[in-house]
Amino acid sequence: MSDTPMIDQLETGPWPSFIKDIKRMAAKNAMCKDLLGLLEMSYKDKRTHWKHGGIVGVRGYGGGIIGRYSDSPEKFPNVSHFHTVRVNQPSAWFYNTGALRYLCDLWEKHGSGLTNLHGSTGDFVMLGTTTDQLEPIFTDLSEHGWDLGGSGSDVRTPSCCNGMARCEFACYDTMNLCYDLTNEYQDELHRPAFPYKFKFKMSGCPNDCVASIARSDCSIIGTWRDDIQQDNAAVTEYAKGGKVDIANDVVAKCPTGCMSWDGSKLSIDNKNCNRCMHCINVMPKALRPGKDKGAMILLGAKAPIVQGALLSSVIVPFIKMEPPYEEFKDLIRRIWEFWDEHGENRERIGEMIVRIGKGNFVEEIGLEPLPAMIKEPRSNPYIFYEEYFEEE
Amino acid sequence: MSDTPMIDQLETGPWPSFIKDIKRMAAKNAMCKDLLGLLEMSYKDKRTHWKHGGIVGVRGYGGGIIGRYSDSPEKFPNVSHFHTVRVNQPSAWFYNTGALRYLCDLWEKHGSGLTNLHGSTGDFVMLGTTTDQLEPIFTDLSEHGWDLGGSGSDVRTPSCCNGMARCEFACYDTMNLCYDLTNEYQDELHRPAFPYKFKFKMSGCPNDCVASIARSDCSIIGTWRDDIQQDNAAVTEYAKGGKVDIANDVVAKCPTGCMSWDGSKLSIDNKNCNRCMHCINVMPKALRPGKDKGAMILLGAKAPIVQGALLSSVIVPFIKMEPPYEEFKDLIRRIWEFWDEHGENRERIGEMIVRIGKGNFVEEIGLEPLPAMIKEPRSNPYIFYEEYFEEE
Amino acid sequence: MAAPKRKTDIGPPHYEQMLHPMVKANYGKWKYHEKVKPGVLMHVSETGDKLYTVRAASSRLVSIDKIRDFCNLADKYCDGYLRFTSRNNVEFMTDKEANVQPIIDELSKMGHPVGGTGNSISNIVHTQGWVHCHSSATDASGVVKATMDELIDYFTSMKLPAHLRIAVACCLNMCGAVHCSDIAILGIHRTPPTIDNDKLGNLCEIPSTVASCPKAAIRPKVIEGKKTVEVVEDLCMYCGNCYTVCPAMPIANPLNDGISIWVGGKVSNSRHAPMFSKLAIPYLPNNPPRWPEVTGAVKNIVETYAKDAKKYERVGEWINRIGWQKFFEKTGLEFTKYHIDDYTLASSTYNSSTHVKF
Amino acid sequence: MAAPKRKTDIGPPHYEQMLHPMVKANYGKWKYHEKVKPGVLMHVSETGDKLYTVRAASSRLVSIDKIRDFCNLADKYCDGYLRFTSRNNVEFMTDKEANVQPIIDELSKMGHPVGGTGNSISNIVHTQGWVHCHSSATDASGVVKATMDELIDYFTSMKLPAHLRIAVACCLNMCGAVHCSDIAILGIHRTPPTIDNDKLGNLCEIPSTVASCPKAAIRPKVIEGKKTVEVVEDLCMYCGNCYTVCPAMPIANPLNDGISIWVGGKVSNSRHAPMFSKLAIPYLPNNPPRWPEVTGAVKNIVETYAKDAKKYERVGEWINRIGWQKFFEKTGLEFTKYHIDDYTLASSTYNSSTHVKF
Ligand code: SRM
Ligand code: SRM
Ligand code: SRM
Ligand code: SRM
Ligand code: SF4
Ligand code: SF4
Ligand code: SF4
Ligand code: SF4
Ligand code: SF4
Ligand code: SF4
Ligand code: SF4
Ligand code: SF4
Repeated sequence: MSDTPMIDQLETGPWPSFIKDIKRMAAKNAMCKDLLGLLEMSYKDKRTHWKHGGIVGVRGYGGGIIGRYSDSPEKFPNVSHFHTVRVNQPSAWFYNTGALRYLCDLWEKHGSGLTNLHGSTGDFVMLGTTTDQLEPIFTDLSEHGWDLGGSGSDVRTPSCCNGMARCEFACYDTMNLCYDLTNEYQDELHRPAFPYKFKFKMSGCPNDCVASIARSDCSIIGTWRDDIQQDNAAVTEYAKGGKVDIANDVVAKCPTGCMSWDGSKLSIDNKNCNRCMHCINVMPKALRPGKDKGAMILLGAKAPIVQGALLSSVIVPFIKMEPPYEEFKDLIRRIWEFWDEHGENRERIGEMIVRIGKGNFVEEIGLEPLPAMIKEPRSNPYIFYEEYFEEE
Repeated sequence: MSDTPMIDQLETGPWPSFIKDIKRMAAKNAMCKDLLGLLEMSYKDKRTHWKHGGIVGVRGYGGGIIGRYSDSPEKFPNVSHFHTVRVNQPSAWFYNTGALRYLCDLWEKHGSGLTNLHGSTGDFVMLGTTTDQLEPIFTDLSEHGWDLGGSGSDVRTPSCCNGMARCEFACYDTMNLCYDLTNEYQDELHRPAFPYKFKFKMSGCPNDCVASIARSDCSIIGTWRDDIQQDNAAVTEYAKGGKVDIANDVVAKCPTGCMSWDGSKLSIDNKNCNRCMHCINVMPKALRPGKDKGAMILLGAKAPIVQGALLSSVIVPFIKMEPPYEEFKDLIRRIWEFWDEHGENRERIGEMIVRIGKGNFVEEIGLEPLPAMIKEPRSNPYIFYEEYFEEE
Repeated sequence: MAAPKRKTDIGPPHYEQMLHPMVKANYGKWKYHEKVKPGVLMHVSETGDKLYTVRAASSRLVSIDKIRDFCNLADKYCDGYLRFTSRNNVEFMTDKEANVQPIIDELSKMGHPVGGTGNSISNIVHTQGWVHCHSSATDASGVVKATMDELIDYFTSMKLPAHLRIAVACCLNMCGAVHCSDIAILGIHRTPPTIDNDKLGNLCEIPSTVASCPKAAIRPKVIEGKKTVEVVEDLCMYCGNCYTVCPAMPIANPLNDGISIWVGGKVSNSRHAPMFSKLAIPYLPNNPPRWPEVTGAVKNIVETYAKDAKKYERVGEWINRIGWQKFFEKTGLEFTKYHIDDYTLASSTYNSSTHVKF
Repeated sequence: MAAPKRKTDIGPPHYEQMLHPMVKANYGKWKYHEKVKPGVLMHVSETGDKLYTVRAASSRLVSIDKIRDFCNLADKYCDGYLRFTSRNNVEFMTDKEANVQPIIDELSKMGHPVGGTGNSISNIVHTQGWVHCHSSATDASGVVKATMDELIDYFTSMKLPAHLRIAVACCLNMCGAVHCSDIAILGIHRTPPTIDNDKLGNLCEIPSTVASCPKAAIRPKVIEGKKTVEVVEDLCMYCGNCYTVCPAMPIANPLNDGISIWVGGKVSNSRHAPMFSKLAIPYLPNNPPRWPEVTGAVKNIVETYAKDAKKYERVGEWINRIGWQKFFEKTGLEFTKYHIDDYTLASSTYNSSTHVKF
């Protein structure tokens, strides 16, 4: 009988099997063999067999490596250390096969040969190696033009949607901005000095294909200021082909009710459009974002620990987004300065904004308060009036 | 020149003038004369000239009187005391002229002759008298079949909409329930013994014409369980007369989208109707609440002090509401017992429910948790699991 | 204990004795109603009976002489019965259609306009103000009078898109409907309380005074041997709850007290669920006797709404449709940092979407 | 400090070297796209160029040998370029329509179904689980495999009303998209942490351990002269944040750890603003290797949704339309007190209206 009867059951079925992949490596890599054993033990015991990570890293860097030790080094000595190396992915996860093969060869030499393509933050995640391998891995990587991503209280590896490379909706060049910011903030990425982690995610349009509004402290989402570009011939084409039921599937689903369709002509009251993308998504050949393109900046998304999950919320409704992105970087500098000074330990920027009040925050970083920043004004009367009259 | 040039300006204009009414009384009542002076002083100084109320009352009662003293007894001696007597109004503010004339005569004898018809909670409010008049007023009132309303940490004077007396929408007899509860809870109304005030308001249908959902700790709002009663002939009448644009003003405004209209037939998918009343309001001759009538119980409304305003929220989606209302009173008893034990000083029931969790509260008072109690389930993962497995 | 003749706990008189005979006869049998014209309702019973109601404005603060005038009218046309509404209007009910116009005429003569039904602005629910309350940051009756004088056309007609309900409260205790009104006028303090250190220890219980502050801004202190408290002014947001609990902490400040304006609340469940009012204008000065800044602001909101809303859209429903951005644009009101919530539910009011109008 | 040859802070390789020639030539010039069939996209450029993309499933945890297989395929059909998506699928792009079918065929042979485009269930965003994380209350990769085996038809077709996005996270840290997914599978602890009093003082800083608890359930304590902490078990809601901060407070409990299911979240701004996922099922047992209770529950929700929703309605939009009452009715899921929020924004989740369906 197999040593791993439980996890073996995950080799069958139509979905690609991670167990098959681990087994494939186990044939030539002792770490993978022991990982199978340890995992089988978890499946039997219904609990993790990893211990709380220790701090390991490469020289001069505070982030990029996640330390990991098992609780059963006697039974599975080859995974007693099993650290993760976060390699900073190229923008939008595009690769040439040469680059990928290089990473594979490196990882074959120095680690388990297992990866996550990709980690949730975006890194090319190399899964499982020992402490002594870390320096050699890093030296090799950097010689070949690669670097580590973030971990700890630093800028985390920025990520972006494929934007202009393969999407007609992109309102700014996400991949360029991602590359530019990653390089601009190398120090902040590699040497944790913030109150807590800080994530950038960039989507080219409000479809938000990297979930930036839910998963990044700073969400940069493409949008436009002028009217939706409309190609009436293409509208007719969609309607005629019976491909799209314009009345029900487009107009009736417009959240602002700003569209109308009389059976032959589609009209959009662009002043009331909130740029939700729905109509454009359904008829991409007929409708396109406007020409005056840029991005919206939103701050503060995070997972629920500790005060409950937050989504990012609007801080700059529109900003032109072109290299060298000075205006944007200037804003980020002010935001970080404020957070540095006022953020508490392990307090994400979103939590700080809630704590000190978004109105105060906006003012402190030098922005005007705008209705676009809120869903609705306050309903409680607890206003801190800052100006008042003094007796003369 | 007049002594009161500022408030005099409020005698002109189309809306009835309270200043005119005070002046009318001032001719024969010294209190009213001084009140005008004091008020003019407030208008000039832009501030109140009333001091924090002291505790005054009638023998054996803890509530019903609001003590009030001015800060300028020297200038305006006749309003140095100026207490309010809250007289419990009859259900839904219906009067015969004899009853009203009696109250006027009494108040002419013992007070300022000024009233509020009515106070925000519902009382017949007699505005302004001195401490020595309180006992005589009470004795006279009670001899003539009247009693005081609430104040302080007690049951406050219950109030209700005109319900079955003059409204076809009433799903239960609000006026009877109001009378019944007021009498049932005389002790709780007159002798403050709760953590804080407790208000009952009763509306016969979801139009909520006494704003119970916003202004009472316990809101009792009529509703029905079966289908809306529909008179198709009357629908046609509304449509034909061009009186009602059924497509736009009724169907398109139905919040659940459960209605349809093909130009001649109106259909309601009653399983998805949420009883908002809109369609019934627009076409009362054609549509009526169902036949299986009763009420919904909601708890917790209050003004914003201290934790922010609350609206009442559903606690019992449907209950039959017929004399002697035993099931309802039994529920109230359980609610008060729990509040008595767990409520903090000056903590309204709504605030307590938020503090201890609505799920816990519902369970403690012996009700089943139901989806109707919430707008949406929790989105945070912070669940207090109460049951778990123990090692055998 | 109580003297033999002194009765207690008898409750209010039974309502049945207060009902017009036709109301009594048709109790629970009403079939439908019609809004005959502004201020006049007709209720039709299953028995075929028809009851006419004439609704008139009242200042709520009324003298007994005025009440007697109402009684005279009721005796003349309404068999001696009348009622008041939940918004403090007065209603005259008659079973004779022919009585309707005379009632209206006499009310007009008395200075009580008829209206407030259907898609109108009804009476303003309000509070005590400088007439009777120690807490007040503004007057109530005066603000109401000044406002309704401006809005009278909307009371005597039914030309608005939907019901429009206004409320006034003179302090944050909000004794009334301010937190859920289409338009709300709220008296506000804008400076921390002052402390009467000499009296505080005698007049107030220190622990409950400290506990009264939602912002934990009040701390116990001893001055020259006397127990008192201090207020951390940076934390105070002027709610006045400490003053409610402790008379030695007055918060009124004539220079700074004033009025804020709130919009978009509702109570009925018709169409949209009940909603809270939201901040429209953080501060307007107290300018008695006619508060022109306040009445002007209210009128502006009413007129913008009247022009822009669709039929059956309450103010809040209108704003939900057009969005708050457009509300501020169309009304021309200034948006400030004060509009951005920073209290306990603040995070749920942030715009956490890219939905923005340019 | 750094040895001369050791370069630092160079950042990732420039993306341009990673782009297929047709992608590079048409960068920023794309005009529109068509979803040709499940898993196949065609992007058309203003230049007339057409780019075909084939998207295939991946288990995310992949070996270097698998990556090399992908590279072989890309070399053969895609001029040596490929990419991965934000949901961890792998994409092969080609300028030759004729290559599409061969790519699909080879991927199928490799065990990588093609799909995940348009109105489908795409890959499950997930986390480390028992494969690598000390915090995990369940496995991630295994749960994903078991779930997608059941839902494969929805990956390889576009027959759902709208996109349906599933996420798995193995603990409340939610490393991924659980809080905003149409359906989310979340590993949970259900018992308070245990305390290793011997080690705590050495391993952990007491003040930051105490501060880590959102419920203030942790208090400093001295046992036999050793500094440690205690947990007020009645306050603890098992979030595990203390364990993140202090290794001497392990919270895993095989008997009680398990999975909760959440529904109705979304991220895109299309139509409705982004929404959080809400609790559907508070607890299901950990039942490896195939978690039948979990996959059954997810399938039930997917199928109920698929039958009942209108076109372009995401799960959350569907529930908004029918209401949560009907959601529980239609799915047959049990409603419990755990569904009723009792955290910081709880009051805003109560039904403060009479809107109820019977
Ligand atoms: C590897 C990864 C999950 C994965 O399987 O992909 C991961 C793994 C861990 N995360 Fe995470 N997080 C990962 C993306 C995320 C994301 C998603 C994202 O970035 O889009 C989130 C939610 C978004 C956010 O930032 O809030 C996330 C929210 C957390 C949190 C909660 C933070 C919070 O403020 O609520 C913690 C706890 C902490 O920081 O102490 C955490 C902590 C951890 C730790 C370091 C465990 C710990 O308590 O120290 C995990 C290490 C696991 C291991 O052994 O490898 N991880 N973590 C992801 C990083 C891979 C990469 O670099 O690409
Ligand atoms: C007279 C009246 C206003 C009016 O002009 O009509 C009134 C007047 C006062 N209210 Fe009120 N409240 C009155 C209805 C209300 C309402 C409305 C209602 O009942 O529908 C509310 C809002 C609903 C609610 O209960 O939350 C209301 C919420 C308050 C509060 C805030 C309570 C809270 O929990 O937030 C206070 C402060 C307190 O209780 O200490 C308060 C306190 C007061 C005090 C007693 C002032 C105080 O701080 O001690 C006022 C006495 C004024 C005076 O000198 O006459 N009053 N109060 C109303 C009672 C008349 C009557 O009996 O019919
Ligand atoms: C007389 C009164 C009840 C009472 O016992 O005193 C009353 C009586 C009626 N209400 Fe009301 N409502 C009365 C206060 C209210 C209130 C409470 C308030 O204003 O503080 C509300 C909730 C207001 C809110 O939502 O903010 C209220 C919301 C309604 C509605 C829902 C309107 C909406 O679309 O939101 C209706 C339906 C309608 O008018 O078609 C309604 C309908 C009615 C009907 C038509 C019911 C009927 O069939 O008789 C009555 C005549 C309405 C009219 O004036 O056009 N009644 N009604 C109250 C008159 C107050 C006044 O003098 O203006
Ligand atoms: C490849 C990818 C971006 C990337 O850089 O990796 C991508 C690519 C496209 N997305 Fe996306 N989206 C991608 C993740 C997302 C995400 C993020 C996520 O799932 O975590 C979202 C937000 C999900 C959410 O709301 O929870 C997302 C929400 C959309 C939407 C809005 C759908 C909606 O109605 O809510 C569209 C519009 C559409 O499909 O018509 C869209 C449209 C598109 C288009 C049609 C854009 C275009 O013109 O090329 C692309 C092909 C869509 C398709 O698969 O049918 N994309 N898209 C991601 C593929 C992930 C995958 O493997 O499944
Ligand atoms: S976010 Fe917008 S621009 Fe980016 S890939 Fe998605 S649809 Fe295209
Ligand atoms: S983008 Fe959205 S809001 Fe704008 S017109 Fe299209 S569907 Fe309507
Ligand atoms: S609440 Fe309903 S029953 Fe009562 S008066 Fe208003 S409409 Fe009639
Ligand atoms: S009562 Fe409201 S929800 Fe029900 S059918 Fe009428 S309009 Fe629709
Ligand atoms: S709102 Fe404030 S000032 Fe006005 S009556 Fe009520 S407690 Fe007094
Ligand atoms: S006014 Fe309110 S916030 Fe200020 S000290 Fe008093 S109770 Fe505290
Ligand atoms: S969700 Fe929790 S258990 Fe899973 S990887 Fe993240 S921190 Fe570890
Ligand atoms: S698990 Fe969470 S709630 Fe429980 S003690 Fe630890 S930090 Fe506090």
